[in-house]
Order: sequence, then structure tokens, then C-alpha cells
Amino acid sequence: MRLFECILLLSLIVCAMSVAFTKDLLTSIIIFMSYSLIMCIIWMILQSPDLAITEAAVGAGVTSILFFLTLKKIRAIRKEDGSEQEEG
Amino acid sequence: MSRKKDNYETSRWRKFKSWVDGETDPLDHGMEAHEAIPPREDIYDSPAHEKAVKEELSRIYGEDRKAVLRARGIRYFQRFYKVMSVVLCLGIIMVLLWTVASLPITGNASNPDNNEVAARYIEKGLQETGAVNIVTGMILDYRAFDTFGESCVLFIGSCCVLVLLRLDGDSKNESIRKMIAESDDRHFEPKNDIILQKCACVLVPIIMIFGVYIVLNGHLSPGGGFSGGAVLGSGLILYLNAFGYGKMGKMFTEKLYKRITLCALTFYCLAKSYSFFTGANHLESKIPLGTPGAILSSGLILPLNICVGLVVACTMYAFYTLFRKGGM
Amino acid sequence: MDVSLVEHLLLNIEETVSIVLFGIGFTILLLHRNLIKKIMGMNIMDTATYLFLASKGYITGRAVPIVVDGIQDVSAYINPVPSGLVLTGIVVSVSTTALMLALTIRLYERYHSLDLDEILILAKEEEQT
Amino acid sequence: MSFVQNFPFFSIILAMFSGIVSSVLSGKKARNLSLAMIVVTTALSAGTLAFCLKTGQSYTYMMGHFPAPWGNEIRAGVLEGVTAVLFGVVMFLSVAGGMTHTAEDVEDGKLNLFYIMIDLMLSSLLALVYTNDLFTAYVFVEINTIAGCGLIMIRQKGRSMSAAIRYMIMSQLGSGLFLIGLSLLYDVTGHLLMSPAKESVELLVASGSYRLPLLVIMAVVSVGLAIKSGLYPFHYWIPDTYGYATPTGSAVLSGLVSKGYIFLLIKIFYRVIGYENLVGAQMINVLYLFGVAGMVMGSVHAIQETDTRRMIAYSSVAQIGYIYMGIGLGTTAGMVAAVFHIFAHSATKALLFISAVGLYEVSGDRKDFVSLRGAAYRNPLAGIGFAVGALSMVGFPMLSGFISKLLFATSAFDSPTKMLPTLFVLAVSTTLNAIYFLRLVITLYSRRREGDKPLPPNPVKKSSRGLKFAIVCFIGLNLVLGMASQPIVQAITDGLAMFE
Repeated sequence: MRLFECILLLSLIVCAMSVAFTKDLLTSIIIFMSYSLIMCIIWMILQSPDLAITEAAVGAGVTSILFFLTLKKIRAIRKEDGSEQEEG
Repeated sequence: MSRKKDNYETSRWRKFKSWVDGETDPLDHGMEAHEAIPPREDIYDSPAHEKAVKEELSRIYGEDRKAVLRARGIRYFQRFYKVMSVVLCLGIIMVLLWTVASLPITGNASNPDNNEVAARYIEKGLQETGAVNIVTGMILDYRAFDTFGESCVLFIGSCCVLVLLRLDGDSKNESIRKMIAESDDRHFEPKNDIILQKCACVLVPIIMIFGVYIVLNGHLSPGGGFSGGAVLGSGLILYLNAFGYGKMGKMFTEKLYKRITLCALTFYCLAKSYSFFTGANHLESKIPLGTPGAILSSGLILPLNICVGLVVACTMYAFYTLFRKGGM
Repeated sequence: MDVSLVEHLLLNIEETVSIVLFGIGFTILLLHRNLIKKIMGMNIMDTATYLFLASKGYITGRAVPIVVDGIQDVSAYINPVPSGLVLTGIVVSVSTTALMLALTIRLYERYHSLDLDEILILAKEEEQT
Repeated sequence: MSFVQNFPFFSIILAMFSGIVSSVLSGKKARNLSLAMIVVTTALSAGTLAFCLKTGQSYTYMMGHFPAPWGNEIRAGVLEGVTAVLFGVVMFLSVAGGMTHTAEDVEDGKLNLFYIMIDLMLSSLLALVYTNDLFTAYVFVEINTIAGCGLIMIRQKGRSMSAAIRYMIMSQLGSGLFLIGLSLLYDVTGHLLMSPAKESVELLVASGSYRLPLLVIMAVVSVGLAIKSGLYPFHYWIPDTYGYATPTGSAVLSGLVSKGYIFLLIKIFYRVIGYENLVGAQMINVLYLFGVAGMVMGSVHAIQETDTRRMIAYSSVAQIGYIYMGIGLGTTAGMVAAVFHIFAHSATKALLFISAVGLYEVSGDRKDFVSLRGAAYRNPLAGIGFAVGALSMVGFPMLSGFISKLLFATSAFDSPTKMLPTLFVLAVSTTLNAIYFLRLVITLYSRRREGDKPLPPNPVKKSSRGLKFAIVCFIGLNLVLGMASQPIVQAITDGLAMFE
């Protein structure tokens, strides 16, 4: 179990670094979703299921939906004013 | 006489007098670049974007040689600024890592934080709060003031999002934005998507039952108001996505949202004030704790969990609709 | 027992990882100019602090703090206090994220840019005209 | 357990309850409810203050059925009572003063949301003043931050929204550091309540173990709260935030919000780390240096400003520098001077922002110097109000600024090493204050020249009753703080004595 936890913690750092360095917003949001999922599993390993279910439902669930909605709204505004300048 | 007059214009006193009158700014030239770019000595603000800075400078000064010189100076200062911020962050991380190295080792039982506070929660938690899940007992009974502040944080967060994104459509520019939001919504949402509707018919009841289970069993199994409410909220969001605003409007409107939030938070406030008041004045609170393990046990914790679940569900659904269309 | 620095860090692996994540989140929040990246950095910073706090309560070999068939002995369960605090914290960071995302949408509607410094320059010019 | 002892708990819950109820009321009803609630809360705080003065010592109030280390508790004393009363008065006058402008700036559908934020901000300020538990303090710091961000962005103009997002980013940095400090403290001491935490800190200091974590806790908590209260090197969000909020918003933000965080920092210094351990550590000198830098650089920035509201905002950076310099002196007299300056500055700054509104009204809503020339003749009361605020800020006798500068000077004599720099920086900063404030007063009272841009022909608006009432009361408050300062300083010294 300890090894599994270390692997998960390592993948947390990898996710955080990749969120920092990806250029495209959509991929960074998806990576951020997986970051919350891994955090949720780590709460399970640390014997606190309350946090796991809250992080899953509130953290990974609603926050990611809001991020996707913001991106959709921004893409809608950009497509509507037709500016072809590719936003990073 | 005249000599005195014409050097008066350039004299220091004339400049000071015009500065007092507010016409010219004595440090005008020196500070102009300063104004456009965040000042250097502030290390905590993010540095200006290279492209924006160059374009900004060239537009303001045109090809003035002094400006080009200053532009190069600004670029060095920007790069130095960025390096300084990274060094500062690394410094903070190193100090914190060094501190972690001298902290007690995780996981052994003799850490300073496993003291009599945690011991009493575990030993007498069931008797005093009636909750089998000690964490929920601690949140809603021992340290109830934090959780009361907590639901107020969520309430004021939803108020701020309401201020920003709700489109009442009464003022002129507001109605234009409302039309744009409406057209966005129709254009991007696939309406009457059979696959989504069929899945929603299967999934939404299961999600709702699961959410209600988490809320009601908050004091018996892990979960409680916050997570159960979020699950209920996501169930509502799925239903809205599958069947659109028309069907959802019949069941869940803006007025209902306001009423639910008001009643739930008022009940929460009154119930908690009652238990604080009786506790502080050493009065006996007449709320039965019930038999541990039964659903209707643990006194106030069950109704509080229901209230928090309702508030969180409505707030999550309101966030979704406000982000998407600026209205229920 | 005198444990060397690095070994101590490896023993507290959760705190070390959470401090590193805190640093990454802090750096993203400071250095990235894109608003959505900044908000993600803030989220990473908050979750890292909660990982740091919750790993304090963990005791190896003890069970979840839910009373199972009447055992109420301290040596059977982990410390419930940190998980109570982190539960509150997660909902705080959700409402802050929702607020900042709403601000980002409104700023993008007006300035058509996600770059914070460009927005500030455009806002300053808009006021001067 | 006399009934009066429930008053702090009643005031917090009442403020929160009126915030919740006004979510369904219309704008006007919400405003009246909010004003009535602030009056009742101030009366309750005055009752608490009277009770504590009578008994002469502070008492703790159990929130719930369980005593201290298990349940939450709040603690009321003389100093908390004085602060709560003053925060209530300044909040009431700011809301009354800016009423008409808030109605103009905010769409009427969302006016009640503005008053929800005012109510919840007052309840979180009171909770910050009274709380005795660190994690409750963190939750109410978050409520304070979100309510403050709401007050900034409610105008929904481009400039205020960009100021709001920058304010949120900087505050989140501060909260993140504050929370890391809390977790470290919990890990090392095992307690979150202030009094038991202090005992274990005393044990740790005596046994000399965990020396580095204690130092890092002090550093991280001070830096986190310094970022949130806008101390000098982290001040960058202040000019936009105070410059572009609604008049009530900028008065409340500059007068009360940053003071709530400083009060929490003082409480943590006294009740968690212990004042003698703090003086021993080097953290005090770092705060002193930041404060001194803030005093000078804040005024230098203010001199270069052309927009008067941003100039007043930069001057509040300088005043926060004063407060941190007072804390950094390391003597109890210095702390008394810092707490008095918290009161003096919140009264004076709110007066400056509210009377500036009266001046902008009559000069075509333009904020630069040229259009403000002669504004004091067009709106005499606002002119007098601004002049009194400016003179109090500069340290004119009979006004509150003079007393706090006097207290800073006398407290400088107690710490031999810091005496000379303190006196020198006090002199420099006062002259810089005088330069940019009196310059503005001179502009206000100088005749309009024929060369100036003609004012827009809109009829000279008569300032509303609320604005006149607020300016008169603020001038009165400044005079009371200035002339009748002896009882207040005595109350602060007793309060600090029983603060442990």
C-alpha cells in the first residue's frame, strides 16, 4: 500500500507540472480533473472517506464542470467576434 | 527686468507652482514608463507580457530614441522581475521543506496532535453527539461555528456570482447581453439528443437516490451535507442538459431557488443559535439524541445535514445555470 | 534517533509532496498570465495545503473514525480533527474558484483577452479615452 | 452567566441572519434592514464594552455545549468591545454616506446583493474581533475576502472588475500562506484554540524543541496577513481596489477590512505566540522594516498620483505602514499606538473617501486636480470634511492623527535601538503627507481660473442628506478621537493587558 501511495503522490506532482506547462487550455483542464481524481484516491488511502467523497463530488465534479463551461463561454465569444488570434 | 522674466518660466519655483495647481507633474517623463508597467519593487505581481509591453511602448512613444533605450531597459527589468519571482517561490519552498524535515514523522501515534482533544472526540463522540461518524459529529456539533461560517462562505460566493452573471434584462446593455447569452445557449446545446435523454432517464434517478442516501446517512456513513448536496446538484445539472430549460423550468425556478436557500439557511441559523445559546448558558437542550445507528438518531445533526444538502445542491445548480445562460 | 534530513523527508512523504505541490501552485498563480491557469494554480495550492493538513491526522494501522460495533478505544481510530477542517476547506476553495471564473468570463466579454496584464493595460486606456 | 455576556454572540448571528434574510428583500428594504442591523449590533457591542469595563477582565463564551479545547469559543474583552463599537460606527456612517451613490452605481435588481455583502462583512469583522479559535478565524477571513471582492466588483465597470480579480489573486496568496501557517501550528502544538495552543508553545519554547517550525509559523502567518492587509511590498492591489469601488465600498474596504486582518495578527501575536517570544524572534524587526518602507514609499507614490482617489488609496498604504511600524517597535507603548492608529485611520480614511464623493459630485464627476479646483466653494460641507480629514492625516492638533503621531513618538523612546530611525521616518513621512494632502486642500479652496476646462453644464447636484449626516458625524468622531483620547488610550492599555 505504501508503494501504491508513493506512485500516486508522484503522479500528483507530474499532473501539477503538466498543468503548468501545457499550452492548450482544454488539455490542462482535463489534466486538472485527473489531478482531483488522484487526490480523491489519496484521501481514501489516508483513511478519510469523508474527504474522498467530498473531493470527488465537489472538487472534481463541480469545479471541472465550471472550468469547462468557462472555456465554452470564452470559445463562444471568440467564435462570435471571429477574431482568428489563437488564444494560448 | 526681462532677463528675470524669461528664466522665470523655467525656474524651479514656476514648476513647483504649476505642480501645486495640478497642471504638470514634476516627475512626468521619468514616471511615464513607470505608469504603463507595474512598478519594479513590487515582487508579488506577475510580470508584463513581452508582446503587450513592446507593442504598448512602441504605440505610446513612436520611434523616439530615448523611448527605445527605455524599452530595452524595461525588457531587462521584466526578465529580472520574472527571475526574481521564481527565486522567491523556490526560497519559500526550500524554507518549508526544511521545516518539514524537522516536523514529527507522519503516522506514529505519539505525534503532538493526537492529544486529549482527539481522544475525547473518539471516546465520548458517540455518547455526546449521537453520531456514529465521528467526523460529522465533530463538524456539526463540537465545532459547529466553523461549519456555520462555511455555509455562509458558500452563500456569499453564490451572491457574488449572481451579481456578476445574472441577466435581469431590464437595463439597455443588460438586455443586449441577455440576447447574446440566449443565442449562445441555443446554438451550442444539442437539443433533444436521444442518446443523452435515454442515459439521463436511467442515470438521473440513480444519482438522486445516491445523493439523498449520502445526505440522510451523513451521521452514520461517510458523507453528509456537502458531498450529498454536490451529488444532488450534479444530478440536476445532468437532467437540465438532457431535457433542456423548458422541462427543468416547470420543476425548478429562480423563485424556488431563493425560497429553498432562505428557508434552509434560516433553519440552520436558528437551530445552531439555539444549541449555542443553551450550551453557553449551561441550559439543558431538549433535543433527544436517539439510539445510535438509527437514521433518526443524533439530535440536530440529521436536519442540519438536510439543510446543508439542500443549500449546496441549489448553489451548485445555480452556478451551472448562471455560467451557462445567466438565469434559471 | 537521529534521522538524516533526506531520510526524514522520505518518511514524511505526504508533507514533502504537499509542500512541493504548494510551491508549484504558488508559482503558477504568480507567473502565469492566463487567468484560467492562475485559477488552476490557486486550486492546486489549496488542495496541497489540505493534503498537508490531512496527512497530520493519519496514524498508520488505524481505521476510519466511524464507530464500528461499539469499539470506542482511541487506539483504534485515526485523528478526526484534520479531516473535519479539510472538509470545510474544500467548499471554501470551490466558492472562491466559482467567483474567480465568473470574473474571468465578464472580463473576457469586455476585453476579449485572458491575459491579466493586457486586461490592465486595456482597462487603463479605456478609462483615459 | 449574566445575559449581557451573550451580546457578542448575538451581534455576530444577527448580522449573518440579516444577510441571509435580505436575499429575498428588495433593494430599499434590504438597505433599511442593513442600517437597522448595524445600529443594533453597535448597541450590543457597546453593551459588551460596558460589561467588560465594569468587571475589568475579559471572559470566554462557549459556542455550544463543550468547553474550550473541544468546542469553539469566542472571547470578549475591553479591547474587543472598543474595536467592535468603532467598526460598527464607521460601517454605519460609510453605508449611510454612500447610499445615493450605491443606488446609482448598482442596478436596482442587484441592490439587495450589495447589502448582503455589507451585512456578511460586518459579521465576519465581528467574528474576527471576537474569535478565540484559529480555524474559525480562517473561515471568517475567507468570508471577509469574498465580501470585499463583491464590494469592489458590484459596479461592474471594466476597471472595477479587473481590480477585483487582482484583489482576489493577491488575497488567495495571503490566505494560502496563512493556512499553511495554521497547519504547521496544529501539527506542532496539536491545538487550534488560542489559549491551549499558547501553553504548548510555551512548553516548546522552554524545551527548545521545534525551534525552526515556530519561527517559520510566525513568518508565514505574518507575511500572509500582511499581504491581505496591504503592507508595503505587497501593496500593489490597493490603489485600483480603493480607487474604483463604490464610495461605500472603498470607505469600508480601506477603513475596516485591512484593520480586521491587522487586529487578528495582533491577537495571534499576543494569544498564540506570546509577546515575549515574539519580541525575542527577529520577525518583529522584519515587520518594522516593512512598516518604515511603507510609510515613506506610500507617500512618495501618492505624490505622483494625478487621480485624487488613487492618491488617497496610496496614502492608506502609508498609514498601514505606520501601524506595522508601531507593532514592529516591540514595546507595549508601540502596540498601544498601533491600535490607536487603527481607530484613527479607519475614521479619517472613511471621512476622506466619503467627503471626496461630495466633491466629485459638484465637479462633473471628474477626479483630477484641475476640475476639482474651487470644489470646496461649490460644496462647502464636503470641502470642510475633506479639509478636516486631510489635517487629521497630517497630524493637526485636536484631531485623531495628531494623537496617534504623538503616541508613536513617545513609544519610540522606549526602544533605544529603534528610537532614531523611528523619529526620523515619522518626520519625513509627516512632511510627505503634508505635501500631497495640503496641495489638494489648496486646490480645493483656490478660485477657478478662466483657463480651466468648463464644468459640464449639469445642475450642481445638492449632496444627499445621508452624505451630509455622514460627513458631520465623521468630523465629530475625529474630534472625539482627537480631544477625548485619554479614556480610549486607557481602554486600549487595559485591553492589551488582559489580552493574554
